[in-house]
Amino acid sequence: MAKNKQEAVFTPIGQNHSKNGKFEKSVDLPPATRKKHTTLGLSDDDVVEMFRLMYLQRRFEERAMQMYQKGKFGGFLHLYIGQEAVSTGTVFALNDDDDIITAYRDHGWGLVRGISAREGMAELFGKATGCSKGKGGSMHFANTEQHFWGGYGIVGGHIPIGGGLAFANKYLDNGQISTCFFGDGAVDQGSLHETMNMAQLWKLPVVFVVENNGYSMGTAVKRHTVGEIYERAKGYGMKHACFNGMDALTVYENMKEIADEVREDSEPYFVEIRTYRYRGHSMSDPQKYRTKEELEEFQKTDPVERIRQYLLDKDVLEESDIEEIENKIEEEVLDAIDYAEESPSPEPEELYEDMFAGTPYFHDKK
Amino acid sequence: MAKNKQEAVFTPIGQNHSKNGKFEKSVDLPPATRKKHTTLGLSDDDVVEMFRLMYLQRRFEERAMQMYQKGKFGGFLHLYIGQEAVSTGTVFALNDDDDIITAYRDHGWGLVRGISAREGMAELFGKATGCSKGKGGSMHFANTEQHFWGGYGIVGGHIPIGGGLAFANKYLDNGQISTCFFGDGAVDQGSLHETMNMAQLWKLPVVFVVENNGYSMGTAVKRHTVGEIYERAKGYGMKHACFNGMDALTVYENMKEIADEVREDSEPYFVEIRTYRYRGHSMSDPQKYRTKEELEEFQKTDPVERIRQYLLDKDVLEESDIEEIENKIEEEVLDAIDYAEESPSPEPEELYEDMFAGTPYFHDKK
Amino acid sequence: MAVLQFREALRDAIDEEMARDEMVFIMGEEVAEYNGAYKVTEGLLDKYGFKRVIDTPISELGFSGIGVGAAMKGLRPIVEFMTFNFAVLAADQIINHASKVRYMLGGQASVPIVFRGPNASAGQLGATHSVAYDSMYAHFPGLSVIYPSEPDDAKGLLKSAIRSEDPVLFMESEQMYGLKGEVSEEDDYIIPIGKGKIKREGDDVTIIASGKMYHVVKQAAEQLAKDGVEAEVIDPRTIKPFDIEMVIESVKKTNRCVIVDEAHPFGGLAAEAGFLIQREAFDYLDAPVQRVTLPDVCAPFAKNLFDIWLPDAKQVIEAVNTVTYRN
Amino acid sequence: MAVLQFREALRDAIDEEMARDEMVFIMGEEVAEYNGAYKVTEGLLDKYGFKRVIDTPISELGFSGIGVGAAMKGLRPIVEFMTFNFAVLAADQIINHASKVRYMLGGQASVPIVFRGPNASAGQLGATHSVAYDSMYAHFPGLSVIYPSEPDDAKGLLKSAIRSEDPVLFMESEQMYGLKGEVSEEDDYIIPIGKGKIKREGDDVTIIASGKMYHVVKQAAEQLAKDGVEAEVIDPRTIKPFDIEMVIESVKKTNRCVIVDEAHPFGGLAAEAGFLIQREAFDYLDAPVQRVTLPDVCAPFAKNLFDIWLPDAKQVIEAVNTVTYRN
Ligand SMILES: Cc1ncc(C[n+]2csc(CCOP(=O)(O)OP(=O)(O)O)c2C)c(N)n1
Ligand SMILES: Cc1ncc(C[n+]2csc(CCOP(=O)(O)OP(=O)(O)O)c2C)c(N)n1
Ligand SMILES: [Mg+2]
Ligand SMILES: [Mg+2]
Repeated sequence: MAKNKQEAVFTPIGQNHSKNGKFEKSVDLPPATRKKHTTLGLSDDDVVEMFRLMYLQRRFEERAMQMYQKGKFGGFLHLYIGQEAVSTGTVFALNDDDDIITAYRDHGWGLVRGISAREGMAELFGKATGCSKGKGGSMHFANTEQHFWGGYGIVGGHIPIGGGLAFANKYLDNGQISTCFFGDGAVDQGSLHETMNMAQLWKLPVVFVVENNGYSMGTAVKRHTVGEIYERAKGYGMKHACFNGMDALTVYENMKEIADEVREDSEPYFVEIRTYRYRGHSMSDPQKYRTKEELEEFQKTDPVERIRQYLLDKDVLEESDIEEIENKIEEEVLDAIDYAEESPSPEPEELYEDMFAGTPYFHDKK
Repeated sequence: MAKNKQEAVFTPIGQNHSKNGKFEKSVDLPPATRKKHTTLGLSDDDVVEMFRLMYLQRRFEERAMQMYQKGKFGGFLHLYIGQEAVSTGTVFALNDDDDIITAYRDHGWGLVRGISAREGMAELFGKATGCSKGKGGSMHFANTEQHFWGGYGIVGGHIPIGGGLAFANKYLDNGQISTCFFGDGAVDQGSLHETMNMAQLWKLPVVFVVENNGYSMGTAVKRHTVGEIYERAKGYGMKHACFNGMDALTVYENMKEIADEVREDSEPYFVEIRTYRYRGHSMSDPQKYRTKEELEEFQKTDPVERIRQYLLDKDVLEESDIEEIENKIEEEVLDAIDYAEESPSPEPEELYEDMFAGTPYFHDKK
Repeated sequence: MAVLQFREALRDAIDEEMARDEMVFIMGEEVAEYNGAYKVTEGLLDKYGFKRVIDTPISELGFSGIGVGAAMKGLRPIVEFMTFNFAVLAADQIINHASKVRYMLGGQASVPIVFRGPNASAGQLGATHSVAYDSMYAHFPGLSVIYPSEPDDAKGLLKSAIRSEDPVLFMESEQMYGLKGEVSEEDDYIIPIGKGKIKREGDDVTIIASGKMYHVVKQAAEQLAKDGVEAEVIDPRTIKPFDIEMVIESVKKTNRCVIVDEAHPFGGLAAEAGFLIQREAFDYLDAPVQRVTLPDVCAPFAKNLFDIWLPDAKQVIEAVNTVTYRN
Repeated sequence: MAVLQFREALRDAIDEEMARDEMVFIMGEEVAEYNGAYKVTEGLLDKYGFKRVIDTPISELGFSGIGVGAAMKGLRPIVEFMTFNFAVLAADQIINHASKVRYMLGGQASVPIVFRGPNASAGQLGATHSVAYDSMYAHFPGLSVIYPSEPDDAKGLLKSAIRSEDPVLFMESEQMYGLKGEVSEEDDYIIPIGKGKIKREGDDVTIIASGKMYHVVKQAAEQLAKDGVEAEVIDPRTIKPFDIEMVIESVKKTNRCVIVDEAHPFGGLAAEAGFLIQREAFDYLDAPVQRVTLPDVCAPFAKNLFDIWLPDAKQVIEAVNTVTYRN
């Protein structure tokens, strides 16, 4: 082959294959906020609850991973570990009836929006007691009563739907806003462009949030999308922001301001939150596309560790209080596993349930 | 209904329905170039040929319209009238083996890239002698031998294909560039976003050109897309330009520079050419969405008239020379109509031809 | 009975449902200020205002998804496609989202949405503007597909579609918008989704056709009657749910069946109906079920080729001759 | 004969064709540096370099269209979809462009492109990752659709697909990538597109199945043999062109037929094949053609429901019992 000749290259070459010895991080973290929680309008109880929720997400997923490895359930399992500050900061910034929709990396979002560890674990196990009755599994956690519209498996597919939730909020004039979370990989889908144009043109109260965790599966951000992601907003004259997603208080501070503004003037916002995924894309990922150094560097900024330390530093809690919380969560998660194990599978008839809100119809059903 | 209450509005309200009496033009023309053709590197013969081509496009379509109204052929007929400076300036700026692809408003493009009036008219008439053998009709003129890859009917559908032509040129390292023309309406399709991202990321030698003619069917630009169209490039860090499309020399000047640059560094360009469509979207359009004033204002800048006047002003031709050219073209077009009328329809067997380059297969053909 | 154009019947259905339920709105390219590319929505903007009659950019995927999201929050969107040929760009929202959201969230959200617009060919519009998509969508669980042939059916069924709690694809025909027919003046006229209609009774052969093809069949049936062959013509009206009971009952009487379908042959409605008939009425069939469909070739532009391409009454008569062993 | 995994057979086919023809290249999500989501393209980047093994963003519509354009200029793209469920986003490029460009330009351009990737379900992946799309694409003129069941077929057919002058959809199965089988070591091993294969001979019933379903049928056939029923198993290998001649010949011998199809029932391959069989072999059929398909419901996540959802050997045996009147 003509490999000796100077060959055309299309996709930028990744870290591992590049001749350039320089170590390039997949994502640069902007600085975290320096403000205290009280300055941000959060009570001590609020930050304690933030910690609790973050630790819950972390332990829930660590245990889920174990259960998966033990063969307790199948399908995909995409872990949110490392990104918990995003979900946690966000739910504190939003009103409880503001809408949230996300992709398949959705366990954290479910847990912060009212899905119990039991319902979550049961869903992973495919049990009738799961939040989605075992119909959806890991990728389709949802709690629509609490305005969490679910996890979706088609990359970019839920972006217009997030726009549609905002459309409905404007139509109904109900004071709610919609927030639509997706990965850096989803930025490349045409659905984003179409929805951003309409959102801006129609003044929809929606926040598009890219959780830029450095990678789309095995592809570093710079290898799949051009420029800085938040700058994509410029072409639409859309307001935009980019901030640190490894610190719950930073996420809270920024999302609160943005949510208030969007609610006030019903104009969309485009947000890039920089974060990092600690685990592989899903359970079967050998992760050769990134260096150990990079992973370790981001683990130093671990969001759960950070808020834990914050609580101690600011004398909100003592080590023993924290341990107590952690133990309780550990119990909650272990209990959830028992619950999931003991829960019944859906009855065979349930195969045909939940397809239709109106009269069900199944072609050629015997 | 709650029409008295202050109601949500989604799409911006158009000229005709707005309470605001102010007359807003659908598209603002940047100034034309002041340079002489010789300064631009064009010979006298070149500008004469430009005029000839522009007049040919104009008369071809005016006559086609008559034939359509007489019922000589059916289907859609989207006229390029008013936009001829774009096609004409462009083909002079490109090398003859650079690729061109466009949407369904394609007659002008065909005529400047080697489709004869006869082959064009015969295609409209659905005759076997048409440029696409009567298989495509008005929307699918093509002359792939001369690197005109055709007209396409799915809005935005040919944009990735234009990117693919550029991909092939880079792959083949053949020094050719690809130019992809589409309407302002197509800017809203996700395919554009996906292709722009890949073109920039992969450094494809492609020029994306929006022929902003003020309207997407009955919808003024400002009602269907946000901001200034050329600014869409900013989100991708793509080079961009915006210029007057009612003057062939301006189009030539700009497109030449851009084409040279793209050929040189194999990086894409995003171009907005501002122009105006004189006729309805297709033949059945009542055109209530625009004012007569607007149309008249743009007719004052008529590109065919302008280059005609230019030839006289610069003493390149005399009135009598011009008349001679016009008469010849008139004859050419009338001859094309006779040719189209007299040409045979495709043979019935031809229904099954041109589907496959390899072994044909038709399921359940009797 | 009032005599209405097809487009008027559709408009009345939309108008009545919009008047009845403030959650109903309509969006699509050129539906508002232009009054609809084919004038189905004419006058609705004036009546219901800019909030409920919405012009969209050419972003089929995006606005379909906005419709799905709005439906999940309780609105009742009617999403108009300028034709279903363009809806291919929105297929992900229809197939992967509208039809699946409810199931994969364990019933936690509904998607009461109508996707509507012209289907199939409309004369010489070439390969990319001429495909019938009713069979394709009928393949997917969770979607109802309606393709009516007459104004009365159109009105009653569109009203049902708008009231449906689940996604419905409602297909029309550019060429039929001007077609006139008697439409019930009954208050709140509703036709249940999934019921076919025997539009002509006969004992000699059952012919099935919906949408534009129904009119081809009607013509063929008249011709056949002159030759002494009495066809029973069934218009299923809804492609899915498909009224197989009505069809089987008729075939048990006539013992012969021809299906006329505007789709390409492979896996179209004709294949499905034919398969079911042979399975359910095997012992009643005096001849194999025949079909008349488009050929397996793209739509050509040239008039003469297009006329060969589109199924016509002659082909229907030939197929009837085959099942009745008359040739 | 070498014993290869399915993925190895595919890789060999791609490798050989890339070595043979510099115009062949492969693009898709994670095909290059990651070595393929399912490792089909493992090692190809090292061998052919960044020019010919190309990672794409998640832009199915965009990169499919880039493939189409590149093919028109004479390259031979292999476009990998991570699964055909995601290709729904690219449907416009496949249906409205790849299959139609040549025709509407009057033969002025060809589109020698292969779209490939896993099709249908792969265990508990839920509603949006489990649909079989072979029948859907087979509906459209101009597209060949291949869905092989064994490594040998996969190799010979993929090589043919890459050499085809026209668009081909080549479908695989995540769950079969590790499946081992004997693969011809013939130099330049080519299997012509459109020829089925009788994979088991028998006189009592014809069973048709491709892809993953072939293995379900194989199991059923072994079971049936123990009960004295000898099934003739036909793997059409290519869904379109469909080898109806082979099927009809077999049915004329066995007089009974069951079609097993991983698609939903409405208008799937089973409907099409069943329709053709009743039409072409009416007088030979001792029982109506039966089919085993997915039910008309989305794929559930829960393991027990999923197992009910996916066709299994038991259902095949029951269908055979029905056509042989054994129950
Ligand atoms: C349309 C579509 N294409 C491809 C995939 C396969 N896929 C699933 S996740 C993924 C990567 C997405 O990365 P990103 O958006 O950054 O989200 P993250 O996993 O980092 O949270 C890919 C390629 C899919 N599910 N849907
Ligand atoms: C995907 C798709 N959606 C809708 C249409 C119908 N349609 C044809 S042209 C057109 C307007 C396009 O306007 P623009 O892109 O500005 O091009 P222009 O007609 O001004 O040249 C529309 C809506 C189509 N052909 N394809
Ligand atoms: Mg990511
Ligand atoms: Mg325009």
